[in-house]
Amino acid sequence: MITSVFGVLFDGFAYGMLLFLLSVGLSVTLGMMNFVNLAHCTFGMIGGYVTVTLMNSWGWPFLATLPVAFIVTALISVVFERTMFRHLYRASDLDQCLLTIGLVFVSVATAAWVYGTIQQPVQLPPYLRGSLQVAGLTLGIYRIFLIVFALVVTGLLVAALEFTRFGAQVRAAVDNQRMARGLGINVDGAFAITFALGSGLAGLGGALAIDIVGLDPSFALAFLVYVLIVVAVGGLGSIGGTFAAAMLLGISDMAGKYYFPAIGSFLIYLVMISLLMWRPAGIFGRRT
Amino acid sequence: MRRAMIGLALFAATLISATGAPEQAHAQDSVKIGLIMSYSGQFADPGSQIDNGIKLYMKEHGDTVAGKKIELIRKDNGGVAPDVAKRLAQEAIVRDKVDMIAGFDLTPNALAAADVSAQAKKFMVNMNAATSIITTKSPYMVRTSFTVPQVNESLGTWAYKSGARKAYTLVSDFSPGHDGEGAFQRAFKEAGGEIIGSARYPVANLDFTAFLQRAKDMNPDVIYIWVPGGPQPAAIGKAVAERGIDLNKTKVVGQGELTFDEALKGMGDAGLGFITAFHYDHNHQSAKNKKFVANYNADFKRNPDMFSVGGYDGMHVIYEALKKTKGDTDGDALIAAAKGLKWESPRGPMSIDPETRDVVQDVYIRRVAKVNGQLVNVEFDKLENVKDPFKARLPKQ
Amino acid sequence: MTVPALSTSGLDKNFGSLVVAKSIEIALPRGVRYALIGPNGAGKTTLINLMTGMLRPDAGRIILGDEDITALGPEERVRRGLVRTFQINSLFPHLNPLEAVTLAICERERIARTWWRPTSDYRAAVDEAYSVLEQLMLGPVCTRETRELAYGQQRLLEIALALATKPKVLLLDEPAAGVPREESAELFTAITNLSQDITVLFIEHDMELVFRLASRIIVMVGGRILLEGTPDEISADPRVREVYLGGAHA
Amino acid sequence: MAVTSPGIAGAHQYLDAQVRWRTIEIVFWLATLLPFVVTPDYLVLASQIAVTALFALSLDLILGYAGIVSLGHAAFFGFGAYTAGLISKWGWGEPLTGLVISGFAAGLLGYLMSFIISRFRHLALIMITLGFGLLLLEAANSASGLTGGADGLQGVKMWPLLGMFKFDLYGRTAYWYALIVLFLLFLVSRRLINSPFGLSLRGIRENAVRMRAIGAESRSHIRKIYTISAIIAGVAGAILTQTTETVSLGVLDFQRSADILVILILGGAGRLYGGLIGAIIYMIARDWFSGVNPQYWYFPIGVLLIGVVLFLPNGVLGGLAQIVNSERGQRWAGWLTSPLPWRSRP
Repeated sequence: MITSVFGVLFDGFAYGMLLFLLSVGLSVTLGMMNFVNLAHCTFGMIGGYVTVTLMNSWGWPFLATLPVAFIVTALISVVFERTMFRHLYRASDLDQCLLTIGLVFVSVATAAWVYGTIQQPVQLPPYLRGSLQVAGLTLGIYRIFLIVFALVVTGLLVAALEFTRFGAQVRAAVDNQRMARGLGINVDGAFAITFALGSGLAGLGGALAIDIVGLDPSFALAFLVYVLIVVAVGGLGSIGGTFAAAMLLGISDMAGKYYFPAIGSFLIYLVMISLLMWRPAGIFGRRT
Repeated sequence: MRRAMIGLALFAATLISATGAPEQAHAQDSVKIGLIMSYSGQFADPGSQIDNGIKLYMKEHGDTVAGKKIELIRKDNGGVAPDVAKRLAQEAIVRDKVDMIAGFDLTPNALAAADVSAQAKKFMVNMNAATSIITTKSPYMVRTSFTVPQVNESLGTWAYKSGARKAYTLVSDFSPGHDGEGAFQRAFKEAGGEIIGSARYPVANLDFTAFLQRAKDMNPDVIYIWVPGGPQPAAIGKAVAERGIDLNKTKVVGQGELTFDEALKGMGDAGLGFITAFHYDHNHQSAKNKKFVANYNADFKRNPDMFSVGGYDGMHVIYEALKKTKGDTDGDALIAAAKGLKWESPRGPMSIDPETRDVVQDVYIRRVAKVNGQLVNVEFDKLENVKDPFKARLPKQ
Repeated sequence: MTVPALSTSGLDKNFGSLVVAKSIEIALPRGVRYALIGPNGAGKTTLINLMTGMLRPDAGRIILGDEDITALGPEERVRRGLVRTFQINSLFPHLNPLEAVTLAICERERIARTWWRPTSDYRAAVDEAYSVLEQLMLGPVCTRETRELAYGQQRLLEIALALATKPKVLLLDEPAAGVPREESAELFTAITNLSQDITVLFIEHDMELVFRLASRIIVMVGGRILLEGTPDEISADPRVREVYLGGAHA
Repeated sequence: MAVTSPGIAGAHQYLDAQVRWRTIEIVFWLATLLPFVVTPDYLVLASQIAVTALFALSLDLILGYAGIVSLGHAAFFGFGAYTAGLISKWGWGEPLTGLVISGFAAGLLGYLMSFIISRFRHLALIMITLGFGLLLLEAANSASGLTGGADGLQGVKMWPLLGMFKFDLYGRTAYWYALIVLFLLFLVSRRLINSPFGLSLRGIRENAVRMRAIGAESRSHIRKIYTISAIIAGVAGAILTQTTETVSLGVLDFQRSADILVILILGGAGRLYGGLIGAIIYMIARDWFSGVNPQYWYFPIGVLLIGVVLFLPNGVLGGLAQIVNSERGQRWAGWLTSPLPWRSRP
């Protein structure tokens, strides 16, 4: 029984990592510009399709597709940001919702048209498949990979935000946009780059998620709810908060399914509601 | 003020009196079929496969039957939405003047449309929805897919016969899953087996590690899994491999969706050894099916599946019934003609039960194996001419 | 000696290690015009937040008339007559002044619970709203959306909203903040003309205005009350000169 | 533009005018009767548009007026829908009483929820409504003995409306029924938003902090409007059940909550007619686009939404209002939107 506790923790952790990669971009951009981007998961979907295309049509190895998924998604997101989102930073959040939902609809239809409605298969390389026996625990190799990979990405992200000039600008903008502008920081420019980074990470998350949750055109909508939950619980603009929330929800989801399968489907919502009632601004959130 | 109100009332009254029931305008030389299923959303893929099956049948057999041209009117149900299904069925009949309705990927939608079929006395072909009771809702309905008890009770019986004594069941937590669970458990227990544990996973669940770890911890001879298709089968396959479940000691069995083509592609060798019961697979060995699969691939660049064959055979029933009635589209005439139809389908011999209007067919037991480097479902056992066992148990009227 | 309109005793508030209010003892007699002055960060707005219940004190009591209101929420304090305005406009951008003030009156009279009769049926409330607006020279613009008003007019609306609640004690947080000189005259006429039944405490940086309007002045520094006195006493006190008058505002 | 004081009389006149009917409103409601003559084959669709419009109206009351964004409003719609279904299944198929009971059932749920809702704002509020909506969906799924689970509730049979009008295949009764209920509840809502209570709601939407500073009973207002909104949503759900004689988990779906939000924003929140216009545009566009192409109709719908945001900010009605309120707009369309000269005596 003890072993299963660690097993559940491990699996939940891996799942949480996936949620983190998919959510962190939205949390930062929402915190920075108050821009409600419901199309965030569209970027995850784009990343997924990039990987699928490269692997199945071009024969690329899985790992090599990941950076491409990141870059392509980031570039596409910048195009969206510069042509559409930019005009709406000062619009009401309801208008922002409507625009980005419209974008989700368009992307879902486009994906269905280009790739069909079929589930996209992805065959991982042999060295990422199967499982390892570690101290009596069965650990999926892909999950180990996922955790290590996501931790490295998180580390890089935090380092970039903490120790670079650009990071300082972003943090200032998240803290107080008005003041940041006053200090001569190019908030719009910083935002565009942050937006691209966040979307790129979502694309990466989408590519990594295929093996665990699959990929079809409804991805852009199916994951939206989970991402919103992570962002809200974590607190806007807080990377640490998003990380903690993703872990917490990933682990409680997994533990709920293992120990209380009867209420497995309720648990993630109950956890979210109680966390938000306890801390309406999110675990690490400062603003409400 | 008062004059305005009177004017308004008069205007309203005129409008009402002007609306009679629109008369039934009808072209004599065509048969219109309202196709109602999900072309968009989460269930879009089954919808497009059914549609492909229909298209292929019409390509092979021409679009004219008994001197009448077949016209399809497609309507998107967009997912689980019986209110929409009912409206679309009503509109198909009222607005588009269709002669029959067909399609129906999901149970609630089929049930709602069945009301309309019964009320309007229109022939209805259920090409997919698999819950047993659906066909009882309209006396004008036939089904060309399968029923959940038909397949899963067969599997339960077979599992015991093959030596398993202790079973664990894991099903999706919604009605079809519950039905599958009930059917398997019932047959397995009736045969003499024991259910040592069961779990239901959330409908939208995408990570199965926790559930399978739990199942493995209980050491069953057989793990029965019911999944509704989509991304879940592949996720289950991967989780089974990851949890290190030894398929030689513990059989993993389920309804056919568990080992669909895309699922097998996704899970890779992890799926080797899974055993499923189903009525159709593109790997079924028969001349008829070989031709069907070849033509299907030529047109749609993918293999047909149970949805495709449901649509294909559905069109067969429509064509044959129309031939028998010589083009008469009256609901009573068509259903009478459809009852007892017997034919060789790509899936093997099948027929329409004259009593229940439900499908009668062989249920195959298949194991995932590698043939020419491809993972396929290889049939190694079958139960012949299985009727829907649920209706067999209903008190006879 | 009558009971003061508003008094506090031993009011403390800390944000972490930062002391923003320490042992605040104030007693405002009825009808007096008090000014609260002090350098930036002295804790003036915090004190208003504490008195109106927007912040909870760590220790101490707040007494309105003869009632201890320390435990009450902001809404209940307003209903008992302790009302404030905001340093940064806090208005209803898409309502016009007429609607905004009528709203405040309806809330005061508990008419706001009615959802069946149109607002226009409550003619007395509307009449009163209009007269409040007129008193503050907002009559001519009473049907223009708030966000379209000139800044000075918005500051007047701040006070109008507070007056509509029929306050006993009115706390004005920098009523003239950001108002151009040429518009501030109207504002101060309005404050001067406030009913003598209302006790007024106002924060202000413009010393000329403070000395013109206030009958007594409280000086705050670093969360503490430095001293209290008449304008003459304050202007004569060397400590005030040192911390305040000689500072940034000279 | 010279500023002339409206004076006290002007103030009264202004508020009076808010309540009065406008030509365009009369035209709108008369136009809702057109489907009976112009498109009698579309009455089933029209009835479901009316249901959607009613649902959107219920959301508008909390979102457009009190500023409470909800991503879980389908909870009340679905609760009403299932209540109506169960009443009928248990043997009472009379529509009007069923409607009233369902509305109250949903209202009761809304009242209980409102105690939590009124304590939160912003993202937390949105996510809590979303969470409760999904919890209710899961609960309905689990309680398949009661609700029929994913197969939907079976055995819903309605008696004829008023004992005379059967719910027919053409949707005539359904549309009449839905339209009349929509109109009546619209009248109630219209009355409500022009009342002092409605004014306070707008105050909450505009500035919740200031509402506290003028001593407003904001929380009790929010509880009240949330309950009223839940009743209306429940009634909408009940009509859908009664006119289609079917209920399934789809009525509680996240998708339904999201769709109704999209519809309301599309039409223009906070304008009472926004939800109605949104429902009409969205449902007709969807019917039309999916008729043209059942597979990819999401594409043109998405483009429509994007276009509305970029060219008609604050929804279709918001954008139109901007045009009409411009000087030229006033010249051409002013007569449509100015208050009618008559008004009912107080």
